[in-house]
Amino acid sequence: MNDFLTLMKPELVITGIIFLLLFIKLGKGLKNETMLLVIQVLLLLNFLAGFFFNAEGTLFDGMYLTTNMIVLQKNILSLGVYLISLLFADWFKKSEHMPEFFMLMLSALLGMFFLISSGNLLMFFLALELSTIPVAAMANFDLDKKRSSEAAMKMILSSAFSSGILLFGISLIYGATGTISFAELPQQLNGSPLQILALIFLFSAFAFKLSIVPFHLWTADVYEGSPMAVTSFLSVISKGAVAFIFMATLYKVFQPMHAIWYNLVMILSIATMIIGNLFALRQQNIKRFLAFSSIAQVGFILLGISSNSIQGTTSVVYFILIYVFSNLAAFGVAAAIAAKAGRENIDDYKGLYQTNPFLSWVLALALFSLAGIPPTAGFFGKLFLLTAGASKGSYLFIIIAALNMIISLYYYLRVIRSVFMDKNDEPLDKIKIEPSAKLGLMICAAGIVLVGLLSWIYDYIQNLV
Amino acid sequence: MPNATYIALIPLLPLAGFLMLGIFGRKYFKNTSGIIGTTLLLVSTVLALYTAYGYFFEYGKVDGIYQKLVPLKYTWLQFSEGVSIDMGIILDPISAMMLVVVTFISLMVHIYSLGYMKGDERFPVYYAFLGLFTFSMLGLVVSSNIFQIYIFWELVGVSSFLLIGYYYDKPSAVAACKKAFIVTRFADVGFLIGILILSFHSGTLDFNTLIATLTSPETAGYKSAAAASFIGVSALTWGLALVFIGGAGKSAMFPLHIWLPDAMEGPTPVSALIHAATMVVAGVFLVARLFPVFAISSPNALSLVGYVGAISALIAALIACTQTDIKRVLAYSTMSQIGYMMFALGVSKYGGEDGLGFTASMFHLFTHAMFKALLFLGAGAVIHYIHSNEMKDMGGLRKYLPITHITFLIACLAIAGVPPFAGFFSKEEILLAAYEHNPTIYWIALITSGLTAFYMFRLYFNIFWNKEAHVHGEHKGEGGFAMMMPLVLLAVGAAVAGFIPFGHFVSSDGKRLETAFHLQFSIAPVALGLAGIFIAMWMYKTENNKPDKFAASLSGLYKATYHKFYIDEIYTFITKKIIFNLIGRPAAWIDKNIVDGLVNATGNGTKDISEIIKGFQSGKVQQYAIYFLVSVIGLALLFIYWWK
Amino acid sequence: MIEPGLYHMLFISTTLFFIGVYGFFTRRNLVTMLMSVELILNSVNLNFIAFNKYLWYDKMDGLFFTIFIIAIAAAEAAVAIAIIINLYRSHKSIDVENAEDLKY
Amino acid sequence: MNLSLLILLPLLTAVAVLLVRNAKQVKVAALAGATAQFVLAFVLLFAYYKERATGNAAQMLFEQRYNWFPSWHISFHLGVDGISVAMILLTAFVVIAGVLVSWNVTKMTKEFYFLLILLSLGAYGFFISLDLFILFFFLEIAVIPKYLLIGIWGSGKKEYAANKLALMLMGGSALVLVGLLGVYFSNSAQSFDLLQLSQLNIPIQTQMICFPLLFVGFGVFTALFPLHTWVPDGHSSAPTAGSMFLAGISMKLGGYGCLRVATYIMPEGAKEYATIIIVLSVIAILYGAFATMMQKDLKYINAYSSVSHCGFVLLGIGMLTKTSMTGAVMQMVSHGLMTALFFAVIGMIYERTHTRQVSEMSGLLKRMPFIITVLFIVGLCSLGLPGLSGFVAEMTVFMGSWQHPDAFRRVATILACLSIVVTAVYILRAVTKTAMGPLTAGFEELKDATWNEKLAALILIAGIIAIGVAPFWLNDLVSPGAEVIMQKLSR
Repeated sequence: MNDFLTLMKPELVITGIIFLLLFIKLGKGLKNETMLLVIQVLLLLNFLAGFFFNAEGTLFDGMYLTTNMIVLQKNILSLGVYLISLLFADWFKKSEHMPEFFMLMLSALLGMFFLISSGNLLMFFLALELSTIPVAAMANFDLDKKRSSEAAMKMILSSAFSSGILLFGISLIYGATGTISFAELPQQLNGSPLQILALIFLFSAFAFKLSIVPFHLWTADVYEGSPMAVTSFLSVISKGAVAFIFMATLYKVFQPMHAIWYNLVMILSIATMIIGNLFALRQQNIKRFLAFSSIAQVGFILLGISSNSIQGTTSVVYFILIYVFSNLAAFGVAAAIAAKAGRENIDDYKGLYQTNPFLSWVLALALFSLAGIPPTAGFFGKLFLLTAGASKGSYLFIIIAALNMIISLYYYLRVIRSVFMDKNDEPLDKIKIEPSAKLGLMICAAGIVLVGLLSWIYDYIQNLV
Repeated sequence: MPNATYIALIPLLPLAGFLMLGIFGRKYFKNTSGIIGTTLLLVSTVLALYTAYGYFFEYGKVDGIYQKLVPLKYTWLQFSEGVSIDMGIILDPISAMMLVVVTFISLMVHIYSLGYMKGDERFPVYYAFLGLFTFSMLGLVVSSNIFQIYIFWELVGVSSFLLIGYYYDKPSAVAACKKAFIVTRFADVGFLIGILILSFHSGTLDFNTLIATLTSPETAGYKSAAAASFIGVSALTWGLALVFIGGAGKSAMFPLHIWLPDAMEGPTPVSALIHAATMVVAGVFLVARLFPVFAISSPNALSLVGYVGAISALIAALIACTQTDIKRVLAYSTMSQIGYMMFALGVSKYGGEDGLGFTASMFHLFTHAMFKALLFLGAGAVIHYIHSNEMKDMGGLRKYLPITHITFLIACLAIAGVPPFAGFFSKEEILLAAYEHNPTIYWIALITSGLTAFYMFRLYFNIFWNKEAHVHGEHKGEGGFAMMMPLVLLAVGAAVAGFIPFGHFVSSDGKRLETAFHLQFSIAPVALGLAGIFIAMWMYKTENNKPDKFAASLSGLYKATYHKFYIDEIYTFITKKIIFNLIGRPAAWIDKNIVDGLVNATGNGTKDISEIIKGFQSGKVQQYAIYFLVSVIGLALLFIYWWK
Repeated sequence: MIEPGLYHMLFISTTLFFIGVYGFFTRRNLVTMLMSVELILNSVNLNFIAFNKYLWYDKMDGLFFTIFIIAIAAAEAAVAIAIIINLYRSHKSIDVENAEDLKY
Repeated sequence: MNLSLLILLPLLTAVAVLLVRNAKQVKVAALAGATAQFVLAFVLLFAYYKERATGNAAQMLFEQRYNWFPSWHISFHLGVDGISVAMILLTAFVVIAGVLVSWNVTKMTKEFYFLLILLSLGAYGFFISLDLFILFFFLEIAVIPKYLLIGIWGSGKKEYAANKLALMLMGGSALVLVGLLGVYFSNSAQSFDLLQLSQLNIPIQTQMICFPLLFVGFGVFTALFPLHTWVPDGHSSAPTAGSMFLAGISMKLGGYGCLRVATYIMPEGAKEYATIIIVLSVIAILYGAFATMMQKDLKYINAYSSVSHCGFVLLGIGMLTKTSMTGAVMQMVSHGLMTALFFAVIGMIYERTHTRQVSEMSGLLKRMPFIITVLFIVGLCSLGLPGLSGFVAEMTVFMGSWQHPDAFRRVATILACLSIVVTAVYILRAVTKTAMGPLTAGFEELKDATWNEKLAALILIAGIIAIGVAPFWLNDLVSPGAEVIMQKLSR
């Protein structure tokens, strides 16, 4: 029992919060502002709680497992959710169903926690669905917007289809090996064609969630149509969680088939970077733009994953931590502008610097970090991913990745140019930023600057592997 | 040993003048700058005379041979072991002689300019530039290191550039200064590469060591230089020939002479100093400095020097006969006389009696400095008076400018080689040397000497006789004491300098050389000279149409010479048409369209691809699912069947 | 009468899978597409059951998995239907081709 | 001497610039910071001399090392030798001049100075890094400020130019990165430490791949043909101080990298590729010079001439002799000072005449004697007049290049020598047209330089003359560094 409490503490806390919200909602006694504040405090506590009373171990006959690394990964996700609750305060306050939104979001987060901790394909499947279905509902949260429902429709249908493929793959694995436990699977894997087929079916589900080319096509549409908070949740939290479990699965479960998945990861990584960048080049809508840029980022994550080493794990976790800060900062700025001015196009940002220097600088920092420009943390994150990937010694792979950094720089600079350089006779008015959003942006900015320069963070992560 | 400080002060004083006047002149020395510059130079001159006296009569001679002393030397830039640029002073007969010539002529010009440039708004700048030039020229003549000479070589080039462009708002002056700089610069590349070759083989840049290495066949440097060859010519000869190209550019030898006539756009005293007496003989000086190497190790290079000199002398003399701008006539005459000095070196051998050409060349350099400076300063006085350079605006000036007239006549006689004026003696030695060693050159020289007399007296008669003067505007007289004093002093020099027993002091090997005087040999040149004078007198003494008729009868030759044999046009063609249109323009075009175009094409291509593939993101969820399934199956096939 | 073996079952389930896929690809009606997905899931269920029965009858993993898939499918369908209803409100149609604003 | 000061000082200046309130305080803060850097650079120089005088023969002086990312074996390792000291001096000169010249910037003054200082931070950091990771870190830090400087404060096709510059430089640094990773994984120690790497022998196959990557990558920064096309557009669109920093400092990062990183740690690769380097640099020298001849805009003239002049840097490196490499470093210093001054002068002229077209100006000497005198000096320096820095550097390169007796390198040297004529042609065309001739109508009321411009010009001129008249101190500073590289090469 004690084991149960400590090992499943993150999930229990989240569940507790969900129920708390449910009761509050039923009580109908709180104004939106107060409610949001309560939620923010709860999420902060949830994040902080992640640092205490942690233990390593397994539960339910190996279906659930946790290690310090997994706890860290969960903490990163909690941090992201906390930041989301801060950054999109504007939108939350206006929303009629805010507690529901958070309930859904936390449910999804709960699903992700289980996902990361899963030690069994059944657990994995359940957690994956738990982390997907609420998000589809969230995507439809702008109930009166056509695009929102279209996005939700695309999301739920695509993910249902992808689940079908995944399940088919799992059934093949089960058929081929007779087990669905992560611990037992490696002994049964021998690289037979059926297993390769199963691997690729399984892989496609990960690829779908991570938006790896060519399984990425839903991403941009859903990102664009969904409310900004959902977009950022999808692109940061959801991706982070799947990247963690993806890496764990490849490294631990499919280690015997390493030679095969290395090639798979490599070619898809290249494709993802290239396609993501090429599409990002021509986007006008900031959300769609960030969607494709995040696809390109996933290409880099794959690069780190391909290294199949401790350094790979460390650098991916490190990168996702940085990615949380950078991408959320970018979305936060976009949300602040969208909430007050209703503009989502990059061209609308022209001359932003004249009226909103704070937002402009945060946006610049975020984009530089995404582009991997020092001294922002993104530089270190990307560099370590590249270094980890390079340890396999494939120059071509690294050169393509490095050249992709240039394409990505081009489009990030396009936004910078709009913000800082282009003349605009009617720039956006001075935007009054919500205090909590401002706090969120500052945390992100601090994170972007410090996570890279403070090298002990990296070492801390590495010591957990 | 000489006192190095004194010698170092000779060039450094003008430098101090340059810095002082250049930086503070406009503010503090608006009116006094001329005096300051002149005073500093006077001190330099005295020191130079003192040094020369000391060298020639006290410590220079050891065992009857004038030594090459290096009283001062410090390392300026160390390239590698043994190869370094040193800043130093070498003292040998020619540098001592040049010190005197340069300081003296410069002093004369400084004094003269006090009158000539009076009232000019950039007076301090003018004196600053004169100071810079004098410094550079003095630095050049005392250089102990071949790279040092190159450094000062460039510096005299730039001071010449600055002084030619002194009247900077005159477009012709701007064009001239540019041309002068670029043409000499072009030649300097040859010099530079020559230095590289010589220094590579000799392993040093120091003159004394370099000469010692490259003249003794047993050294490794000599062997490698003689053995290495390129299209059949040894590296040593290449090196020397390239060095000579540098000298030819500075000394306006054919075909690099085109800058010199244009350089007359500068103030006339500047022309006297730089483009007549000192800088233009730097090429001669350079060859003389390396003379042992030329003469002992590479006779081929030396005969190149001889022929280039001879051809230049003749061509310049021909052109001078038809020019109407008096300064241009003098410019071509300068070129012609330098040609003399060059071929005198070219026909000389090293040591003893055979080294007569060397002595003669240096002697001519010395006397030429006197009378050519005098001619220019005289011409300056005329221009000062009449405000024109054109012969057609002149005539009958002997009444108005008596002192100028007399001094100018003395100079003309000197250059024409009429005894007993200075030019006679030096030219006679040159002709003798040529006669003894190279008949072709001798005949060219002889013809040239006749032409020289003709065009000089054409000039003289056109200015001072011919038609009656029609002077308009106010009378300014001859320009006062400041302008007349140098004329007189130089005239004295031009008249008596020939009596100096030059061979006693300057000879190819430092030993005393007795120069005999051969009466019977002198008859031909003197007679030719006198004939030239009389023809000029017949044609130009009074206003008549003989010159026109004469020109018409020789119209082809006349036209060709009047247009300076179209050499300028050829150069214009090469630079404008070939270098600009065939190299520069394509380079710029390639850069803009191909190199840059490729860079831009990369960017645009990426965007185009992005546009082409946008169809995959069709917005149809069913198509997404199709791609999904196809990819899964495709990857599965790829990994199961092909990429195990 | 032949006793149905593993291969028969797999054949049926694969057929079912592709029928589902085909339906998903070609049907314009969102509800029908959802039903096609259900077919896919059912083919997987069949697979699990078959594998469990014929190959790994000593372990119950397949059976459990099937039960969970059914449950999840229900949940998924519920959310999907809710979304489709909402889509109908805004688009006045449940034809998938009417919801293609988001593209490129 | 604590080298971290060189990073901390710009950092503090940048923070100060951000914190103060109005534009005037910003300028004062920036100038104070720049002056402090200037002083610090000289303190470093004398500390260096003192240390050497006491007989400290270590390759790098004032070393400092802190662990940074221990799991990657990355340490914050600083140290200087003569070459670095020379480059730091150059940076300090250009920074103070750039700050002075920008005194009239009114648009977003605070941001402008912040970015300038940030750029200088990158440069200092780059020159003192002994760990390739932090070297790369500082290299990239210096890119984005340039982009913003050009894009915001520039003129003409500024956005195009800024983009091109940022992308090409980042492309260069991407190649550098790949090269560094190759080096990193090829050595058993898996180290980024320069000194450690120089002790190891990197396998020849790695060198064959990584040397070109590193050399071309750094080469982009220093206008390696044909990757130089960012130079003309970038320089001509940048604001005055931006151009000065770009040409004066930023391009030198590349040259330094080519020498210190590529050539030093991969000598076999350098020998193998020397021919190609020489060919490319000679092309850059001549082709840059000829292309310059056809330019009509003063800034383009100087930008293209930078391509030509930086060719000498690469030529010096490619020739692989001690003298030529010394010459390459001297050329970097000389060209940095000279071109910064040139851009400063062009900026001053532009501020007054509002044109940079040579054909639209004439006779300016009459109205602005100081500025035009400086223009003459810098022009003469550019065409290699003795007594000014350009001559010394170019001659050292030539002398070094000539030490090879083979025909190919001879021809290359001769061709490079020929460029000095072309240089004379374009410089004189531009300078005489601008300065001399009759004064253009409408320019009668132009004023001469103000105090800040005079000071900036004098500082740079002082540097140019200090090298030109007394090159031995720079030579003595640089050549031991080149000697170390030669030892590694000849091993």
